[in-house]
Amino acid sequence: MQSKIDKFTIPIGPQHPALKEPGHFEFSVDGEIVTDASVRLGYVHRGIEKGTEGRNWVQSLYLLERICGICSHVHATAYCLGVEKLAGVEVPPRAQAIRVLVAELERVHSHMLWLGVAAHEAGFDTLFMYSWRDRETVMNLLEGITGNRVNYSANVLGGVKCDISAEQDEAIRQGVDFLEERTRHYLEVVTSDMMFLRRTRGVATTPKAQARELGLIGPTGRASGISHDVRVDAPYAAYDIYPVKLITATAGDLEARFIVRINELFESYRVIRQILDTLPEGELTVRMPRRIKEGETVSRVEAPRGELFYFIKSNGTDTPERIKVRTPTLPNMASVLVLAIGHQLADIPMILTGIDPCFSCNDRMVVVKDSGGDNRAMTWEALRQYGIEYYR
Amino acid sequence: MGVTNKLGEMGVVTLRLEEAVNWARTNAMWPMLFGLACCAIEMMSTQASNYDMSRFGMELMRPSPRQSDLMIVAGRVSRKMAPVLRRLYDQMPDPKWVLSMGDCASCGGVFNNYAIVQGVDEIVPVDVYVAGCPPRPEQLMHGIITLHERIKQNRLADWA
Amino acid sequence: MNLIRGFATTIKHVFEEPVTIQFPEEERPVRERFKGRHALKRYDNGLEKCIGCSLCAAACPADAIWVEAAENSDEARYSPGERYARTYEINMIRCIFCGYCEDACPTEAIVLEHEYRLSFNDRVDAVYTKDMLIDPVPPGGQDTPQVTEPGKFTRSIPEMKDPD
Amino acid sequence: MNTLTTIITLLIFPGGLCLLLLGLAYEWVDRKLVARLQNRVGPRWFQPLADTIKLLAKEEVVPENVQARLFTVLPVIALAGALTSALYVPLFGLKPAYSFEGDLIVAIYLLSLLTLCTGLAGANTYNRFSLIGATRTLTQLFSYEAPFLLALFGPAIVAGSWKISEIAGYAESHWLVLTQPVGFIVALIGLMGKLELPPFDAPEAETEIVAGALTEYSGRGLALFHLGKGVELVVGLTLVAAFYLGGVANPLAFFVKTLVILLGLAGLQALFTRLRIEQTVGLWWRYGALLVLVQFLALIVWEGWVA
Repeated sequence: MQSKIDKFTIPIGPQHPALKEPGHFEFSVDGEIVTDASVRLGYVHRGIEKGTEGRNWVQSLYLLERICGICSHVHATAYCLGVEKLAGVEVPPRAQAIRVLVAELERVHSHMLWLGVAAHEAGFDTLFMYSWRDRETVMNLLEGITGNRVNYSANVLGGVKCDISAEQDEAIRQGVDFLEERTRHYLEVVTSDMMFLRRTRGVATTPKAQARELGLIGPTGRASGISHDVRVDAPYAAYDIYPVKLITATAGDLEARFIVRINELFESYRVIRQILDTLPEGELTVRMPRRIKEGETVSRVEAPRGELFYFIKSNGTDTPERIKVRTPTLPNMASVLVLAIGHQLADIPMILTGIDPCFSCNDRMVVVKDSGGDNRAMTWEALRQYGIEYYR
Repeated sequence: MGVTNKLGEMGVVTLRLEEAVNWARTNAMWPMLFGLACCAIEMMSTQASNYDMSRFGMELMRPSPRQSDLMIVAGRVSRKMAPVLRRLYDQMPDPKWVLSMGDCASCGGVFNNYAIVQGVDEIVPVDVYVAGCPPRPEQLMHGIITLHERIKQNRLADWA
Repeated sequence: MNLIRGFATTIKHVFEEPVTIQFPEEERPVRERFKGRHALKRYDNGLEKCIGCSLCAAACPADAIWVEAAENSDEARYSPGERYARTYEINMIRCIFCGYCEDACPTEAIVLEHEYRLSFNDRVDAVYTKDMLIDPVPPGGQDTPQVTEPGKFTRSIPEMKDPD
Repeated sequence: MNTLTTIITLLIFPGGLCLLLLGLAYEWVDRKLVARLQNRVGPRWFQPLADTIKLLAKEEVVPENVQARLFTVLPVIALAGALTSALYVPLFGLKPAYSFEGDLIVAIYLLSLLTLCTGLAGANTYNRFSLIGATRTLTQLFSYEAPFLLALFGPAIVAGSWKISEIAGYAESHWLVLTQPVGFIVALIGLMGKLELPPFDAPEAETEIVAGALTEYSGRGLALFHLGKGVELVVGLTLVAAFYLGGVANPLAFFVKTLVILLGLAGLQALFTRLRIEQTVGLWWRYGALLVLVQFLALIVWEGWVA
C-alpha cells in the first residue's frame, strides 16, 4: 500500500483555501521545510485579448474591465488613456480628476481586501472580519458613485460616465474620515500585535538587490526599497495636478509589505480629500471618433498591485488590431518560488498573499509548450484542435 | 399523513424523518471554497461580517470536497479548469448541490469564446443559477434561500 | 501590555451591536444609481415607449437582448410611431447589468431598476419576456393595444410631453 | 435496582445523551461568542445539532487503499474515550458517577486518546494533507500534554489525593486560583491547546493543510469526531472549573463557572493569530513547562515546610 514517495510534494492545487483564485503550486517538502517549488498557471485564461480583436473600441472597454475582479477601474483607465492618446483627444480636466478619484477609492478597497485576506491566511480571522466590514464603506461609496460594487464601469472612451454630486461628495468625505481612523487602528495592530508579528516579521525577507533581480514591482517591491511608482515617475491622468508621495520601506519582509500598503492607504485618503476640495468644473466627456487613426501606443498605470502596462495597436478601422496587457502579478509571481524555499510549510500561504496575487489578472496568453518541450506559437486552428484533443 | 392531520401541526412531536433531515440539510449546508474570479470576492464578502453567511449555517467554509455539500461555482470556468471542477464534484459525498454564481458560471456570460466553458451545466448538474456580474451578496443569499426552498420539498422516496 | 489593549478592543466589540444586515428580514436599500433588473417604460396614456428599433440589442456587450419589431396600426396601436416591439426578451443570466442599453435607447424605454432578486432554478426561465419586463399601466392610461384616431401618432417620439 | 440507576446515569443523565447535547450547546456558545467578538451575528442556536444530523445523513465515503475497518472504527473509539473520561468528572455539579484513587490520570489519558485517534485517522488515510495534519496533531499533543497535566497536579498536591471528587471537595472550601494563579493560566492555555482552538490550531489549519487530519472524513466519521470534540470541551472546562474556581458544588455554580471560562477562551480565541507548529511547541516547552515547574516547586516547598 505505501507507494514510494521519495520527494514529498504538497500540491497547493487549483482549488485550495489559501488561494482565492486557481493557480497550481507544487512544493516538495521534507518534514516542514520547503525544498523546491514550481508553479503552473493559466487556470483562468479567458482569451480576452483575442476577444478584443473581434469587438469595436467601445465594446472591448467592458471586456478589459473584467480582466481582474478587484482592480477593474485601473484596467479601464489604462485602456482609455491609451486610446485617447492614439486618437489625439484631450479629455476635460473634470473627467481626469474623477478618474483619479475612483482609482484611489479602488486602491483603498483593494488594499483593505488584501489586509483581510492576508490576516485570514495567518489564521487571524478577527482582522479579516474587521477589515472587510470597513471595506463595505468603500464599496458603498463606489456603488453610490458608479452604480456597481465591483465591476464599476466609471470610464467611457473620452471621459467619465458618472458625476460627483453634492451629497456624494459629503458621503465620500464622511466615509474617508471613518476609514482613516480605522486604518490608524490597523497600522497599530499590524506593527504591535505580538502574535501577528511572530508570523510576519522576518518571513520572506527580500533585500533590495534580490528584489531588483527578481523584478518585484508595486508595493511588494517598494517594501524592499525599490523606489518605483508610475504615479510619481510618469504621472498620468490628473496625477500631475494631485501629486502622490512615494512610500517605501527597507526591511523587505512581510511586515514591511503590510506597512507600505497601509501607508499607501493614508496617502490615498489625502489625495481623495484634495481632489474633492479642488474638483474642476466642466464637461464630463468629449466626442470620440468612431475610427481610431493608424498607430500603436503604450500606456502605463499604477494598479494597486504594481505597474500595469497596456500596448494598443490600431489599424485605422473601428476594431483594435492588437491589445497586449501585462499585469503586475506576473513579475511578482516568480518571487514566490524563490522565496518559499527554506521556509516552513505554514508560511507558504503568507508568502503567497504577500505579493497580493491576482490570478485572473496574470493569466494572459502564454506561449503553448507542446510535449516536445520546444515552445512554438500555435495558430488559431491548432489551438482549437489542441483544446478539443486535450479534453477528449 | 395521518398523524399530522389528526393531531395537527405539533412541532417536534409530529416531525417526520423527512422533515427533520431536510431541516438539518438546509440549516447546516457547508459550502465548498471554489472561488475562481471576481465572484469569489463577492462570495467572501458574503462570508464577512456585513452579510454574515454563518446565519445560514455556512460558517465553516469547508475547503475539502469530502466534507462539503454545496459547491458554489463563483467565477468563470476555463477549459483548463473544467476537468478539475468535474473531479471535485465527483469527490463530494452524495447529497450535493451546485449553485452557479454569476453570469460567467451560469452561461459563459460575457466571454463567448474558445477559452470559457459556456455555462457550468455542461460539466456538472446545476441546481440554482444566480444572475449578476458579480451578484450582490444579497443576491447570492437570495439564491441560497431559493435552493433551501427546493430542498425542503425533497421526498423521502427519492433518497431511498 | 498590548495583549490587554487587544483584549479590550475585542471585548468592546461584544457590546457593540453586530453590524450584520440580516438579509431575509431586514434589507439595506440599494444606492440610487444601482443597476438592477430592467423595465420597459410606458407613457402616461399607457402607450409603450419602446419602438422596436433594437439599438439596445446592438449595443449590448453580451448579446442578451432579442427584439422583434412589428407594424403599428391605428386599430391596434402599441406605441407612438409606426413600429413597436412584438417580442422583447432579455436573458438575465447573459446580461451583465452594465447599462449600455439604457444609454443606447433613443426613447428611454429600457431603464435599469433597483430590483436585484434574480436567481433561477433553470436556465430557461431566466429569459424575461416582454410582458414580464413591461411596467404596469399608469393610472389614467389604458392597456395596449389601444384604438386611436388615425393621423394622431405619426412620430415615434411624440412632441408633447404626455400625449393624452 | 441500582443497575437501572447506573444505566440511567450512564446513558441518559450525566453520562451519554445529556453530555452530548451539553457538548453541542457549549460548542454553539463558543462559536456564537467568537462571532459576536468579530462583530457579526453568529450561528443560530440549533446550528451544531443541525450539523450533526446532516453529517449523520450524509454518504460515508471510504477512500481506497485505506484500512476500511480502521477508518470506520477510529471515530467510535475517539467518542468512547471522551465519554468514559466524563464518568470521573463532577458534571452538572453532581458527584462523579464513579471515582477511585488516581482517576485524575485516567481521565486525562482518556481525553488525549481522542487526539491520538485523530492523529491515527490522519495517518491512516493516504491523503498528503492528512499526513501532514497527523504529524502536526501528534507533535502538538506532546507539547501541551505535560504542562497541562502538571497544572492539574497543583491542586492535587494541595488536596493531598489523586481522586477527582476529593480534589473538587477540597477546592470548594478555598479558591485555588488565588493561591496558584500560574497553574490556572497554564491550565487554561493547556485546554486551548488540547481543543486545538485558534492560537494552537496548526493541526487543523484551514489555509495550509486543507482540513488537517480529518480531510478524508465525511458523514458519520466526521459527526463522531465533532461530538467527541464537544464532549472534550465540556470535560476540560469542568476539570479546570472544579480545580481552580472553587469547585462545582451545585449545578448553578457549574454552569456559571464553566461559561465564564468559555468566555475567556472565546476572547483569547478571537484575539490571536495561528502559531506555526514549531512556535507552539517552542512556546509550550520554553514558557509553559517552565512556569508550571516553578509553581510546582513552590508548592512542594510550601507543602513540605509549612504543612
